[in-house]
Amino acid sequence: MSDKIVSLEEAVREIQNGDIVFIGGVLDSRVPMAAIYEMIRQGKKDLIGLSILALEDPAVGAGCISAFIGCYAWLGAFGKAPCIARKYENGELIIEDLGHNDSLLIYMSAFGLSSVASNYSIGSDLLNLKYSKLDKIREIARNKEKIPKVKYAKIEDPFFGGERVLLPTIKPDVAVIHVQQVGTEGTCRIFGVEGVDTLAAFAADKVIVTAEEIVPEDYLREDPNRNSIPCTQVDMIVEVPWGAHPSVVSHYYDLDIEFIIDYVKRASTQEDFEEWLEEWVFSVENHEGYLNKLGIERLESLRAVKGYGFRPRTWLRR
Amino acid sequence: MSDKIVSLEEAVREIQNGDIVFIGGVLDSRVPMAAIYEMIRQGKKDLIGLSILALEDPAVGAGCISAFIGCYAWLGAFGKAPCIARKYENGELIIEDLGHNDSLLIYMSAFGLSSVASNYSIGSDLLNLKYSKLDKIREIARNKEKIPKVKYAKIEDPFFGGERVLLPTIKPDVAVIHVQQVGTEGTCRIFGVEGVDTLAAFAADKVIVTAEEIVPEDYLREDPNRNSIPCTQVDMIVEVPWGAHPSVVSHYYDLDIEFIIDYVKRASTQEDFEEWLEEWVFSVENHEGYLNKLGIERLESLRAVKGYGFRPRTWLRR
Amino acid sequence: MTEAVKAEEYTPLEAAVVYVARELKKYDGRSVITGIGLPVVASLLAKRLYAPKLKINIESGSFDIQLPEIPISLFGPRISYKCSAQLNNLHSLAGTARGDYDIGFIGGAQVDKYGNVNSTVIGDYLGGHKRLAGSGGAVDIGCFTNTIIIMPHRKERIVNFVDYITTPGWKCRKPFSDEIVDRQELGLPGGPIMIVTNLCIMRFDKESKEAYVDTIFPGVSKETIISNTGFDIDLSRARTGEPIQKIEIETLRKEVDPLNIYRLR
Amino acid sequence: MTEAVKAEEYTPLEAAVVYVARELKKYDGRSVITGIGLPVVASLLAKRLYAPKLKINIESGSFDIQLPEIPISLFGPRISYKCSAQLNNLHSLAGTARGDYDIGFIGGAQVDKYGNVNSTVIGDYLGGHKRLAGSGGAVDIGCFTNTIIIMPHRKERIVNFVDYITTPGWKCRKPFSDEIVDRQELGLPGGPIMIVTNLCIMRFDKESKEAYVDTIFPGVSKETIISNTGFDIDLSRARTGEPIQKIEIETLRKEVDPLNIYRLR
Repeated sequence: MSDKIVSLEEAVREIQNGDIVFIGGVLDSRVPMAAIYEMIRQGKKDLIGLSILALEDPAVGAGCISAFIGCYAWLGAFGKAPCIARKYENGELIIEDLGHNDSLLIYMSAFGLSSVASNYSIGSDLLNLKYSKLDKIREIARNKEKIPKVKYAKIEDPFFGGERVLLPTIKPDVAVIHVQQVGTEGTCRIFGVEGVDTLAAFAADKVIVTAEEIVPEDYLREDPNRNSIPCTQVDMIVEVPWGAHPSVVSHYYDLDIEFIIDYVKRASTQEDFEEWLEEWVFSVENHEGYLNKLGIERLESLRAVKGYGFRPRTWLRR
Repeated sequence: MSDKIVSLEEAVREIQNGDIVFIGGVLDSRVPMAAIYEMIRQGKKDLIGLSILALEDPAVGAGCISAFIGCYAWLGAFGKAPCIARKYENGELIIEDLGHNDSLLIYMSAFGLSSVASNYSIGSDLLNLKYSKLDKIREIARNKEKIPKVKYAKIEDPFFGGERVLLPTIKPDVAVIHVQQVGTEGTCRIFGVEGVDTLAAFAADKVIVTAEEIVPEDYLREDPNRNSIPCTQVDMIVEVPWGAHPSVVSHYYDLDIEFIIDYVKRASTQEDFEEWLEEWVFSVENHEGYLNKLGIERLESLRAVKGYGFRPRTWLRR
Repeated sequence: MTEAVKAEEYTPLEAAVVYVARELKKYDGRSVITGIGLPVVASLLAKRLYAPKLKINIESGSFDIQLPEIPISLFGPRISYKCSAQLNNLHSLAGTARGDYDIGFIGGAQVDKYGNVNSTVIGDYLGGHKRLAGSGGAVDIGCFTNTIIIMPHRKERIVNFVDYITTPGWKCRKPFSDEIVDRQELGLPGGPIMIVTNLCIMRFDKESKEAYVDTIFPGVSKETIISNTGFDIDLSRARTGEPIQKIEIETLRKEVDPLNIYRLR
Repeated sequence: MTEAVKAEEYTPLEAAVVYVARELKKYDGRSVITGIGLPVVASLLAKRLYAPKLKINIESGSFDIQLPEIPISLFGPRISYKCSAQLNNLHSLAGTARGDYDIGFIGGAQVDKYGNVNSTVIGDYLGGHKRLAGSGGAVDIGCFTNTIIIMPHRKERIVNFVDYITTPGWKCRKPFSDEIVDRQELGLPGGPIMIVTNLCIMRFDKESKEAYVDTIFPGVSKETIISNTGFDIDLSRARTGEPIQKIEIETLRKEVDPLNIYRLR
């Protein structure tokens, strides 16, 4: 077994205050929630989130994430993200707005690029530099030189004529990614929507992978074309079954809709949110405690049906 | 069955003289040779090749490809590419030299980018603009506006300081890609080395896929994460078993080493090459004729062994 | 089944979905890029009734999706299930700039008479404001694609000019400035072709680029539209929409969203 | 098996491969980026004898490759067989700029005393010249990585200054100019650490950045090196290499390349 395999606590200790953190998955899908809860337990501060901020909401409420560079900070079908909204309103969360393509193209640092030119966001106020908050975000960043001096720049296109928008890339200090399967050496296999986890794993300085299952490395290597992240990019591995609950994990389990609706309701004030946090994060001590609190019946009711990769809504539990 | 399925002849008719052509696979792996032979039969002219030029050598010798923007024009372990060398020496092949990363990053047009900034090739004469041949290549291009005005540009980095090299992207007019499996709607599955076929399929205006096998679309859709190119990007489909011979096709057949060695020998003068061409391209009429000429015994001796994806050299034919 | 249904027998949201689905008829065999919510419901309804070969794509890197049931998550397994290829988000969303999509959908908190959409902040970005969801893929879609904007018809949401241009419409922001310019001046392809609300369909005047009411949903009065619109809306070209058909409502309720996930009714 | 083999019992190429494999000992557990040919043979030999945890990567998008047998094609199935992940070529080759590789290999047609390598043209690019293979990944590797250059030892190939700098060494081209500058001035990390030929190993003087002979292969004379080198080579620090061991030659011949695919013998 590889020495990359560590406990969730050890892995999350690698994240430093002020880090630019890529959090894998997208919105409510394959979000590394167990790692996020552990960040809260460890009292991380001044983390800078990227691209999309959604089910990370409790990490914003607990004060771990205080800046965000990306395109969307909301809970999708579940509406307003209560802690994100509150912290932003209180000036405790800084947001730099991008479009979706640009919020993904920042990981083109993975391909050794320092900036990229396009026509993205032309016509939008996203390109209005007076709204930029990068200077404030740089203040809290641990590696200040990683935060670009300006949000965008205008260039004359020397190749095809006209004007283009130049977008800087960003190198996350750390990527925390939840996958369905990781090999003992670190090879990752993702099922369903990938987001940009592969690209971000190449872009980030350090990669922490939490996984539903650690599987024999050989098993994944039977079909290298099916794998998403090579072992050479992965620094730490943690096995965390149900580690993305309440988000959805394709082929493993479905969205815990009730849990999220309950969270949204209870997190609407900071006081109530802290009570929720006490109940679901601090008092359970660790991920196993969280799962026990959820209970096996609830978890099994979410389990994906083979052949579908999700649990059809009309399927009753046997 | 989808109306995308056409004959090899019809598909290759879509390629126009002066087109910028992405030819899939890499060097001696998964090269769409049947399509290349058909280009020769149809007497294409002034095509502009990209990235790597290797087993495409007969298309250079036959005068189909007369310009190349890329990093490598050679036959790998088989040494000098005879027609490429001769045509270049005679001034009938224009080469614009790039590094390998840059020769792949040109397809970042797939992500809507018009140029990308990096430190690639710094210190090399590749960045010495006096060697650039783009002006000559533009002369033969059908879509002249697709050939960048200059090879590279120097920019001050407004984001991180210092100087960077800006590389233009290119949009191929057409991509010709050989894959192992294509679904009836056009979904492609590649085994083994991918090259940058996925990226190039998104970058190109038109995509022609030749495949070892057309398979039920549903079969490939059982695992969309395993697929390489979505049907929405594919315009034409041709079933061409052994369609990349003599290159290697992972999981299907091995490199035909003897065939290539024989080719290299016989293509060393234009006269002998034309004899080879007569024998292997013109006189066989079509791909089936080519396969018959090779003979079933030779083909079967190349067939990949399941579990390996290639034919181990010590495995004798039963 | 070509049987009209009375306006009392369906909800305004159902009407909106049906009218959008009808609009998609002309895109049969072509590609749509859609987000979650009403657009996905309308696309599915269109695929059942009017555009069986419509290719539905999502910014999740999922191409030609099949949607075995109405999804709640834009990035969950119902999206990738039996899609053609599941690549990364950039692969699909960059298709906007490539020109891969024939039609796209935009939602948001505010739309103005020029079809600019705001999903970033309500109020003054540099002063007092309320934060919204953010662009998501809306700016990327709206910069390059012909779009259908879906918005609840309320005075504060159908406005004279948006507080912040997230997604450019016909009169939008010159890059790196405060100036408002014509979309064409920026060289952007595509643009908003209609706004669909729970009351009507608006289209844009070719000259003035301002929205006017094109189709009023059956049973809706002009006064309701006027009093719920934040600018002086042109109703001179308004006609009442073709009645909603029984098959449309039944397909929507029984096949497309049988569990009423999106609370259309 | 720690038994020395006489110089007559192996070929100069085999010696080169063995010395490179020994050099890789210090990279155990770390990552190498290699091309086809001698580097892959040396990497495999090193993995068998000196660096069992060496991670071998190839610009084919194949990570931690296993090489069930010596490959002829750099992009064939022997490369992807049981590798960790088979992604696209950019994923692996861009690792040079990311700093992912601890050591890389460069071949070519000419190397000069500053470790610049030419694999593009021999002669005057703008006048009479002979075309070579082109850079392939050599420029990408050489710009950012510590490199080992492998080259046959001949006067016209180990030269004073290359005709064209494909891969920058220690004194290379200032971008967009004809000027020669120190590598450090360009801010490039890495750089050539040794040149391995069929006669000797050269390293680079820390001050002058010029190549000097560090290790002469057993049985090779200084005169042979001098007469086969295209510049005035410094032999003052030369010592004879540790003898080749029986286990090295046997592992090479019996396990690494039993079919003598690369004609080392």
